[in-house]
Amino acid sequence: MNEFLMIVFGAMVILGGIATIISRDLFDKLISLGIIVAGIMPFLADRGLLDVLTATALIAPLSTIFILMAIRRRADEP
Amino acid sequence: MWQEFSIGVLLVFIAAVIAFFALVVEKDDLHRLLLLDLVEVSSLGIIALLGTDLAEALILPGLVVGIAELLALSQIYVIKEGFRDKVVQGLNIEVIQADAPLIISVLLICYGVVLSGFTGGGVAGLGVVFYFMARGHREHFELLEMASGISWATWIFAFFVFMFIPEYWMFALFLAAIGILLKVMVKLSLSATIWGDGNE
Amino acid sequence: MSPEFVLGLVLILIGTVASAFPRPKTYLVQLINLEIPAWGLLLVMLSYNEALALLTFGGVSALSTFIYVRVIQKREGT
Amino acid sequence: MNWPDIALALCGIIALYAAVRVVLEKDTMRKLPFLNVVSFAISGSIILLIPHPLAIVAAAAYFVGSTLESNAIASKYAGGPKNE
Repeated sequence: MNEFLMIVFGAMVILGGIATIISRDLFDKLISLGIIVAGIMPFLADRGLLDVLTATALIAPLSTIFILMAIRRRADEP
Repeated sequence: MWQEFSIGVLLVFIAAVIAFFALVVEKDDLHRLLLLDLVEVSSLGIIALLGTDLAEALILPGLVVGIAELLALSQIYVIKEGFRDKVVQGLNIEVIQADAPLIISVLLICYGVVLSGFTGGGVAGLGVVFYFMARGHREHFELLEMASGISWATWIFAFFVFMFIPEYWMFALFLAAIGILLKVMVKLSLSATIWGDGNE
Repeated sequence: MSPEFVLGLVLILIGTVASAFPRPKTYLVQLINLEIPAWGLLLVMLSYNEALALLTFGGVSALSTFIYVRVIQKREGT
Repeated sequence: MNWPDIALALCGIIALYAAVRVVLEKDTMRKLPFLNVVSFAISGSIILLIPHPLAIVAAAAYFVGSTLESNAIASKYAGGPKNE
Protein backbone atom coordinates (compact mmCIF):
# COMPACT_ATOMS: atom_id res chain seq x y z
CA MET A 1 0.00 0.00 0.00
CA ASN A 2 1.48 3.34 -0.96
CA GLU A 3 1.31 6.54 1.02
CA PHE A 4 -1.63 8.04 -0.84
CA LEU A 5 -3.89 5.09 0.02
CA MET A 6 -2.74 5.13 3.64
CA ILE A 7 -3.74 8.78 3.93
CA VAL A 8 -7.10 8.16 2.24
CA PHE A 9 -8.13 5.19 4.39
CA GLY A 10 -6.69 6.73 7.55
CA ALA A 11 -8.72 9.86 6.87
CA MET A 12 -11.80 7.64 6.53
CA VAL A 13 -11.16 6.06 9.94
CA ILE A 14 -10.63 9.41 11.67
CA LEU A 15 -13.62 10.98 9.89
CA GLY A 16 -15.85 8.11 10.94
CA GLY A 17 -14.64 8.31 14.53
CA ILE A 18 -15.29 12.04 14.83
CA ALA A 19 -18.68 11.72 13.12
CA THR A 20 -19.64 8.92 15.51
CA ILE A 21 -18.83 11.11 18.50
CA ILE A 22 -20.44 14.37 17.44
CA SER A 23 -23.69 13.10 15.91
CA ARG A 24 -26.69 13.01 18.22
CA ASP A 25 -29.04 10.57 16.47
CA LEU A 26 -28.47 6.89 17.28
CA PHE A 27 -28.95 5.75 13.68
CA ASP A 28 -26.41 8.33 12.48
CA LYS A 29 -23.95 7.01 15.05
CA LEU A 30 -24.37 3.44 13.80
CA ILE A 31 -23.85 4.52 10.18
CA SER A 32 -20.65 6.38 11.10
CA LEU A 33 -19.46 3.26 12.91
CA GLY A 34 -19.85 1.47 9.57
CA ILE A 35 -17.43 3.98 8.02
CA ILE A 36 -14.81 3.18 10.69
CA VAL A 37 -15.11 -0.54 9.90
CA ALA A 38 -14.85 0.19 6.19
CA GLY A 39 -11.67 2.20 6.73
CA ILE A 40 -10.07 -0.56 8.83
CA MET A 41 -10.65 -3.36 6.32
CA PRO A 42 -7.93 -2.32 3.76
CA PHE A 43 -5.36 -2.17 6.56
CA LEU A 44 -6.26 -5.75 7.51
CA ALA A 45 -5.97 -6.78 3.88
CA ASP A 46 -2.61 -5.03 3.49
CA ARG A 47 -1.08 -7.18 6.24
CA GLY A 48 -2.27 -10.29 4.43
CA LEU A 49 -4.48 -11.50 7.28
CA LEU A 50 -7.29 -12.73 5.05
CA ASP A 51 -8.76 -15.14 7.61
CA VAL A 52 -9.01 -12.37 10.20
CA LEU A 53 -10.57 -10.10 7.58
CA THR A 54 -13.28 -12.64 6.75
CA ALA A 55 -14.15 -13.19 10.41
CA THR A 56 -14.13 -9.47 11.25
CA ALA A 57 -16.30 -8.63 8.26
CA LEU A 58 -18.88 -11.18 9.44
CA ILE A 59 -18.71 -10.17 13.12
CA ALA A 60 -18.94 -6.39 12.72
CA PRO A 61 -22.55 -6.36 11.37
CA LEU A 62 -23.61 -8.71 14.17
CA SER A 63 -22.46 -6.14 16.69
CA THR A 64 -24.52 -3.45 14.94
CA ILE A 65 -27.57 -5.71 14.80
CA PHE A 66 -27.29 -6.43 18.53
CA ILE A 67 -27.28 -2.70 19.25
CA LEU A 68 -30.28 -2.22 16.94
CA MET A 69 -32.29 -4.53 19.23
CA ALA A 70 -32.24 -1.93 22.00
CA ILE A 71 -33.12 1.11 19.87
CA ARG A 72 -36.75 2.17 19.86
CA ARG A 73 -38.14 2.40 16.37
CA ARG A 74 -38.92 5.77 14.85
CA ALA A 75 -42.66 5.15 14.46
CA ASP A 76 -43.23 4.92 18.22
CA GLU A 77 -41.84 8.37 18.92
CA PRO A 78 -44.14 11.37 18.67
CA MET B 1 11.23 0.49 18.54
CA TRP B 2 11.76 1.67 22.12
CA GLN B 3 10.57 5.13 21.12
CA GLU B 4 7.32 3.70 19.70
CA PHE B 5 6.74 1.61 22.81
CA SER B 6 7.15 4.52 25.23
CA ILE B 7 4.85 6.85 23.25
CA GLY B 8 2.20 4.11 23.04
CA VAL B 9 2.39 3.30 26.74
CA LEU B 10 2.11 6.98 27.65
CA LEU B 11 -0.99 7.55 25.51
CA VAL B 12 -2.74 4.33 26.53
CA PHE B 13 -1.94 5.07 30.16
CA ILE B 14 -3.60 8.50 29.81
CA ALA B 15 -6.66 6.73 28.37
CA ALA B 16 -6.67 4.27 31.31
CA VAL B 17 -6.45 7.15 33.80
CA ILE B 18 -9.41 8.90 32.12
CA ALA B 19 -11.42 5.68 32.24
CA PHE B 20 -10.67 5.06 35.92
CA PHE B 21 -11.47 8.68 36.76
CA ALA B 22 -14.84 8.37 35.04
CA LEU B 23 -15.43 5.11 36.93
CA VAL B 24 -14.76 6.85 40.26
CA VAL B 25 -16.95 9.87 39.49
CA GLU B 26 -19.88 7.89 38.07
CA LYS B 27 -22.85 7.22 40.35
CA ASP B 28 -25.29 5.23 38.20
CA ASP B 29 -24.76 1.45 38.36
CA LEU B 30 -25.40 0.62 34.71
CA HIS B 31 -23.10 3.41 33.52
CA ARG B 32 -20.46 1.90 35.79
CA LEU B 33 -21.02 -1.51 34.24
CA LEU B 34 -20.46 0.02 30.80
CA LEU B 35 -17.32 1.82 31.97
CA LEU B 36 -15.87 -1.52 33.11
CA ASP B 37 -15.55 -2.52 29.46
CA LEU B 38 -13.71 0.73 28.74
CA VAL B 39 -11.22 0.01 31.53
CA GLU B 40 -10.76 -3.49 30.14
CA VAL B 41 -9.99 -2.14 26.66
CA SER B 42 -7.34 0.29 27.86
CA SER B 43 -5.71 -2.31 30.12
CA LEU B 44 -5.59 -4.81 27.27
CA GLY B 45 -4.05 -2.03 25.18
CA ILE B 46 -1.09 -1.80 27.54
CA ILE B 47 -0.59 -5.57 27.27
CA ALA B 48 -0.92 -5.48 23.48
CA LEU B 49 1.86 -2.91 23.26
CA LEU B 50 4.37 -5.58 24.33
CA GLY B 51 4.00 -6.83 20.79
CA THR B 52 5.38 -10.36 21.11
CA ASP B 53 3.91 -13.83 21.50
CA LEU B 54 3.85 -13.12 25.22
CA ALA B 55 1.26 -10.40 24.61
CA GLU B 56 -0.90 -12.81 22.64
CA ALA B 57 -0.64 -15.37 25.42
CA LEU B 58 -1.63 -12.75 28.00
CA ILE B 59 -4.53 -11.25 26.05
CA LEU B 60 -6.47 -14.52 25.66
CA PRO B 61 -6.89 -15.20 29.43
CA GLY B 62 -7.68 -11.51 29.91
CA LEU B 63 -10.54 -11.78 27.46
CA VAL B 64 -11.84 -14.99 29.10
CA VAL B 65 -11.82 -13.43 32.54
CA GLY B 66 -13.41 -10.27 31.15
CA ILE B 67 -16.38 -12.02 29.58
CA ALA B 68 -16.97 -14.21 32.67
CA GLU B 69 -16.81 -11.18 34.97
CA LEU B 70 -19.20 -9.26 32.73
CA LEU B 71 -21.74 -12.12 32.71
CA ALA B 72 -21.64 -12.47 36.48
CA LEU B 73 -21.87 -8.73 37.17
CA SER B 74 -24.74 -8.23 34.74
CA GLN B 75 -26.67 -11.09 36.32
CA ILE B 76 -26.10 -9.63 39.79
CA TYR B 77 -27.24 -6.22 38.57
CA VAL B 78 -30.41 -7.57 36.95
CA ILE B 79 -31.36 -9.59 40.03
CA LYS B 80 -30.51 -6.81 42.48
CA GLU B 81 -32.64 -4.22 40.70
CA GLY B 82 -35.50 -6.68 40.30
CA PHE B 83 -35.64 -6.76 36.50
CA ARG B 84 -35.44 -10.54 36.44
CA ASP B 85 -38.98 -11.24 35.26
CA LYS B 86 -39.32 -8.37 32.83
CA VAL B 87 -40.08 -9.60 29.31
CA VAL B 88 -37.88 -8.19 26.57
CA GLN B 89 -38.55 -8.24 22.84
CA GLY B 90 -36.28 -9.57 20.16
CA LEU B 91 -35.45 -7.82 16.96
CA ASN B 92 -38.40 -7.76 14.62
CA ILE B 93 -37.16 -6.67 11.21
CA GLU B 94 -37.28 -8.12 7.71
CA VAL B 95 -33.63 -9.03 7.37
CA ILE B 96 -33.71 -11.21 10.46
CA GLN B 97 -36.88 -13.04 9.46
CA ALA B 98 -35.40 -14.16 6.14
CA ASP B 99 -32.66 -16.76 5.83
CA ALA B 100 -29.82 -14.42 6.79
CA PRO B 101 -29.34 -15.63 10.41
CA LEU B 102 -29.20 -19.27 9.35
CA ILE B 103 -26.59 -18.66 6.65
CA ILE B 104 -24.39 -16.39 8.76
CA SER B 105 -24.61 -18.72 11.77
CA VAL B 106 -23.65 -21.73 9.67
CA LEU B 107 -20.73 -19.80 8.17
CA LEU B 108 -19.50 -18.68 11.60
CA ILE B 109 -19.86 -22.15 13.16
CA CYS B 110 -18.02 -23.86 10.28
CA TYR B 111 -15.27 -21.27 10.47
CA GLY B 112 -15.02 -21.69 14.24
CA VAL B 113 -14.73 -25.46 13.91
CA VAL B 114 -11.90 -24.97 11.40
CA LEU B 115 -10.10 -22.58 13.76
CA SER B 116 -10.62 -24.82 16.86
CA GLY B 117 -9.30 -23.99 20.32
CA PHE B 118 -10.58 -21.06 22.35
CA THR B 119 -10.71 -18.71 19.36
CA GLY B 120 -12.83 -21.11 17.35
CA GLY B 121 -15.10 -21.61 20.35
CA GLY B 122 -15.63 -17.88 20.59
CA VAL B 123 -16.46 -17.46 16.90
CA ALA B 124 -18.76 -20.51 16.81
CA GLY B 125 -20.44 -19.46 20.06
CA LEU B 126 -21.16 -16.08 18.53
CA GLY B 127 -22.88 -17.82 15.62
CA VAL B 128 -25.01 -19.89 18.01
CA VAL B 129 -25.92 -16.79 20.03
CA PHE B 130 -26.97 -14.95 16.89
CA TYR B 131 -29.14 -17.87 15.77
CA PHE B 132 -30.83 -18.14 19.17
CA MET B 133 -31.42 -14.38 19.22
CA ALA B 134 -32.99 -14.35 15.77
CA ARG B 135 -35.12 -17.50 15.99
CA GLY B 136 -35.94 -17.92 19.65
CA HIS B 137 -35.07 -21.07 21.51
CA ARG B 138 -36.62 -23.88 23.42
CA GLU B 139 -34.93 -25.17 26.52
CA HIS B 140 -32.59 -28.00 25.54
CA PHE B 141 -30.46 -27.95 28.63
CA GLU B 142 -29.90 -31.71 28.66
CA LEU B 143 -28.27 -31.40 25.24
CA LEU B 144 -25.97 -28.66 26.50
CA GLU B 145 -25.06 -30.74 29.55
CA MET B 146 -24.28 -33.71 27.33
CA ALA B 147 -22.00 -31.60 25.14
CA SER B 148 -20.22 -30.33 28.24
CA GLY B 149 -19.71 -33.89 29.50
CA ILE B 150 -18.37 -35.00 26.12
CA SER B 151 -15.88 -32.16 26.14
CA TRP B 152 -14.66 -33.14 29.61
CA ALA B 153 -14.26 -36.76 28.52
CA THR B 154 -12.33 -35.70 25.41
CA TRP B 155 -10.06 -33.57 27.52
CA ILE B 156 -9.27 -36.30 30.04
CA PHE B 157 -8.65 -38.78 27.22
CA ALA B 158 -6.27 -36.35 25.51
CA PHE B 159 -4.47 -35.88 28.82
CA PHE B 160 -3.99 -39.64 29.18
CA VAL B 161 -2.68 -39.84 25.64
CA PHE B 162 -0.17 -37.13 26.50
CA MET B 163 0.85 -39.07 29.61
CA PHE B 164 1.10 -42.66 28.41
CA ILE B 165 1.64 -42.65 24.65
CA PRO B 166 3.48 -39.37 24.01
CA GLU B 167 4.38 -40.34 20.43
CA TYR B 168 0.77 -39.60 19.44
CA TRP B 169 0.97 -36.02 20.78
CA MET B 170 -0.49 -34.54 17.59
CA PHE B 171 -3.66 -36.61 17.97
CA ALA B 172 -3.92 -35.56 21.65
CA LEU B 173 -3.47 -31.92 20.69
CA PHE B 174 -6.34 -32.13 18.21
CA LEU B 175 -8.52 -33.87 20.80
CA ALA B 176 -7.83 -31.17 23.38
CA ALA B 177 -8.57 -28.45 20.82
CA ILE B 178 -11.91 -30.06 19.97
CA GLY B 179 -12.70 -30.38 23.67
CA ILE B 180 -12.06 -26.73 24.43
CA LEU B 181 -14.01 -25.73 21.30
CA LEU B 182 -17.09 -27.63 22.52
CA LYS B 183 -16.71 -26.30 26.04
CA VAL B 184 -16.40 -22.63 25.10
CA MET B 185 -19.14 -22.84 22.50
CA VAL B 186 -21.60 -24.39 24.97
CA LYS B 187 -20.75 -21.87 27.68
CA LEU B 188 -21.11 -18.90 25.36
CA SER B 189 -24.37 -20.10 23.86
CA LEU B 190 -25.69 -20.41 27.41
CA SER B 191 -25.30 -16.63 27.64
CA ALA B 192 -28.03 -16.30 25.02
CA THR B 193 -30.45 -18.53 26.92
CA ILE B 194 -29.60 -17.37 30.43
CA TRP B 195 -31.90 -14.35 30.24
CA GLY B 196 -34.95 -16.36 31.09
CA ASP B 197 -37.31 -15.37 28.30
CA GLY B 198 -36.83 -16.10 24.65
CA ASN B 199 -38.06 -14.02 21.78
CA GLU B 200 -40.67 -16.23 20.24
CA MET C 1 5.79 3.92 13.48
CA SER C 2 3.32 2.15 11.28
CA PRO C 3 0.10 3.97 10.28
CA GLU C 4 -2.05 1.32 11.97
CA PHE C 5 -0.34 2.07 15.28
CA VAL C 6 -0.93 5.82 15.08
CA LEU C 7 -4.55 5.40 13.98
CA GLY C 8 -5.21 2.90 16.76
CA LEU C 9 -3.80 5.19 19.42
CA VAL C 10 -5.83 8.16 18.16
CA LEU C 11 -9.01 6.05 18.14
CA ILE C 12 -8.33 4.72 21.66
CA LEU C 13 -7.80 8.25 23.02
CA ILE C 14 -10.79 10.01 21.44
CA GLY C 15 -13.00 6.98 22.01
CA THR C 16 -12.08 6.79 25.69
CA VAL C 17 -12.85 10.47 26.24
CA ALA C 18 -16.13 10.23 24.30
CA SER C 19 -17.20 7.09 26.12
CA ALA C 20 -16.19 8.23 29.59
CA PHE C 21 -18.26 11.40 29.27
CA PRO C 22 -21.01 10.72 26.70
CA ARG C 23 -22.77 13.86 25.54
CA PRO C 24 -26.47 12.98 25.65
CA LYS C 25 -25.90 10.87 28.74
CA THR C 26 -27.87 7.74 27.85
CA TYR C 27 -26.84 4.11 28.00
CA LEU C 28 -27.08 3.51 24.26
CA VAL C 29 -24.89 6.49 23.36
CA GLN C 30 -22.25 5.21 25.76
CA LEU C 31 -22.52 1.70 24.34
CA ILE C 32 -22.02 2.92 20.77
CA ASN C 33 -19.11 5.16 21.79
CA LEU C 34 -17.56 2.13 23.49
CA GLU C 35 -17.10 0.50 20.09
CA ILE C 36 -14.61 3.18 19.00
CA PRO C 37 -11.79 2.30 21.45
CA ALA C 38 -12.47 -1.37 20.74
CA TRP C 39 -11.71 -0.84 17.04
CA GLY C 40 -8.68 1.23 18.05
CA LEU C 41 -7.33 -1.65 20.16
CA LEU C 42 -7.93 -3.92 17.18
CA LEU C 43 -5.75 -1.63 15.03
CA VAL C 44 -2.97 -1.60 17.65
CA MET C 45 -3.04 -5.40 17.81
CA LEU C 46 -2.94 -5.43 14.00
CA SER C 47 0.22 -3.34 13.93
CA TYR C 48 1.98 -6.11 15.89
CA ASN C 49 0.47 -8.95 13.81
CA GLU C 50 -1.26 -10.63 16.76
CA ALA C 51 -3.75 -12.52 14.61
CA LEU C 52 -5.12 -14.96 17.20
CA ALA C 53 -5.73 -12.23 19.77
CA LEU C 54 -7.42 -10.15 17.06
CA LEU C 55 -9.91 -12.90 16.18
CA THR C 56 -10.74 -13.67 19.80
CA PHE C 57 -11.13 -10.02 20.67
CA GLY C 58 -13.58 -9.51 17.80
CA GLY C 59 -15.79 -12.38 18.92
CA VAL C 60 -15.67 -11.50 22.60
CA SER C 61 -16.43 -7.81 22.04
CA ALA C 62 -19.53 -8.69 19.98
CA LEU C 63 -20.66 -11.06 22.75
CA SER C 64 -20.20 -8.43 25.44
CA THR C 65 -22.23 -6.03 23.29
CA PHE C 66 -25.01 -8.63 23.29
CA ILE C 67 -24.92 -8.93 27.09
CA TYR C 68 -24.98 -5.15 27.55
CA VAL C 69 -27.91 -4.83 25.15
CA ARG C 70 -29.87 -7.43 27.12
CA VAL C 71 -29.21 -5.58 30.39
CA ILE C 72 -30.21 -2.23 28.86
CA GLN C 73 -33.39 -3.79 27.48
CA LYS C 74 -34.26 -5.13 30.92
CA ARG C 75 -33.60 -1.73 32.43
CA GLU C 76 -35.55 0.36 29.94
CA GLY C 77 -38.35 -2.15 29.60
CA THR C 78 -38.53 -2.43 25.82
CA MET D 1 2.37 3.80 -12.43
CA ASN D 2 0.58 0.87 -14.04
CA TRP D 3 -3.13 0.19 -14.17
CA PRO D 4 -3.82 -1.62 -10.84
CA ASP D 5 -2.37 1.35 -8.99
CA ILE D 6 -4.64 3.74 -10.86
CA ALA D 7 -7.68 1.53 -10.16
CA LEU D 8 -6.73 1.31 -6.48
CA ALA D 9 -6.33 5.08 -6.22
CA LEU D 10 -9.73 5.54 -7.89
CA CYS D 11 -11.33 3.15 -5.38
CA GLY D 12 -9.77 5.06 -2.50
CA ILE D 13 -10.94 8.43 -3.82
CA ILE D 14 -14.49 7.13 -4.37
CA ALA D 15 -14.57 5.66 -0.85
CA LEU D 16 -13.34 8.90 0.72
CA TYR D 17 -15.78 11.02 -1.30
CA ALA D 18 -18.72 8.80 -0.31
CA ALA D 19 -17.61 8.86 3.34
CA VAL D 20 -17.51 12.65 3.31
CA ARG D 21 -20.96 12.72 1.73
CA VAL D 22 -22.28 10.35 4.43
CA VAL D 23 -20.94 12.60 7.15
CA LEU D 24 -22.25 15.81 5.61
CA GLU D 25 -25.73 14.52 4.76
CA LYS D 26 -28.46 15.58 7.17
CA ASP D 27 -31.20 13.06 6.40
CA THR D 28 -30.59 9.57 7.80
CA MET D 29 -32.28 7.75 4.93
CA ARG D 30 -30.09 9.57 2.37
CA LYS D 31 -26.94 8.41 4.19
CA LEU D 32 -27.59 4.73 3.48
CA PRO D 33 -26.99 4.72 -0.33
CA PHE D 34 -23.65 6.42 0.21
CA LEU D 35 -22.76 3.79 2.82
CA ASN D 36 -23.39 1.20 0.11
CA VAL D 37 -21.05 3.12 -2.21
CA VAL D 38 -18.37 2.97 0.50
CA SER D 39 -18.79 -0.78 0.78
CA PHE D 40 -18.53 -1.23 -3.02
CA ALA D 41 -15.31 0.76 -3.13
CA ILE D 42 -13.78 -1.03 -0.14
CA SER D 43 -14.61 -4.47 -1.57
CA GLY D 44 -12.93 -3.47 -4.82
CA SER D 45 -9.82 -2.19 -3.09
CA ILE D 46 -9.54 -5.38 -0.97
CA ILE D 47 -9.42 -7.45 -4.15
CA LEU D 48 -6.99 -5.07 -5.85
CA LEU D 49 -4.66 -4.93 -2.83
CA ILE D 50 -3.84 -8.65 -2.67
CA PRO D 51 -3.90 -10.81 -5.80
CA HIS D 52 -4.90 -14.05 -4.09
CA PRO D 53 -7.92 -16.35 -4.65
CA LEU D 54 -8.98 -16.11 -1.00
CA ALA D 55 -9.20 -12.33 -1.31
CA ILE D 56 -12.37 -12.81 -3.37
CA VAL D 57 -13.95 -14.78 -0.51
CA ALA D 58 -12.95 -12.10 1.99
CA ALA D 59 -14.31 -9.29 -0.18
CA ALA D 60 -17.58 -11.20 -0.68
CA ALA D 61 -17.87 -11.70 3.09
CA TYR D 62 -17.31 -8.01 3.71
CA PHE D 63 -19.82 -7.08 1.03
CA VAL D 64 -22.49 -9.42 2.41
CA GLY D 65 -21.90 -8.18 5.95
CA SER D 66 -22.01 -4.52 5.04
CA THR D 67 -25.20 -4.95 2.98
CA LEU D 68 -26.83 -6.84 5.85
CA GLU D 69 -25.90 -4.07 8.25
CA SER D 70 -27.30 -1.26 6.13
CA ASN D 71 -30.44 -3.29 5.39
CA ALA D 72 -30.98 -3.88 9.10
CA ILE D 73 -30.55 -0.17 9.88
CA ALA D 74 -32.97 0.83 7.11
CA SER D 75 -35.53 -1.77 8.16
CA LYS D 76 -35.41 -0.71 11.80
CA TYR D 77 -35.57 2.98 10.84
CA ALA D 78 -38.65 2.42 8.71
CA GLY D 79 -40.33 0.56 11.56
CA GLY D 80 -40.34 -3.16 10.97
CA PRO D 81 -42.14 -5.33 8.44
CA LYS D 82 -45.36 -4.16 6.88
CA ASN D 83 -47.44 -7.33 7.22
CA GLU D 84 -47.78 -7.34 10.96
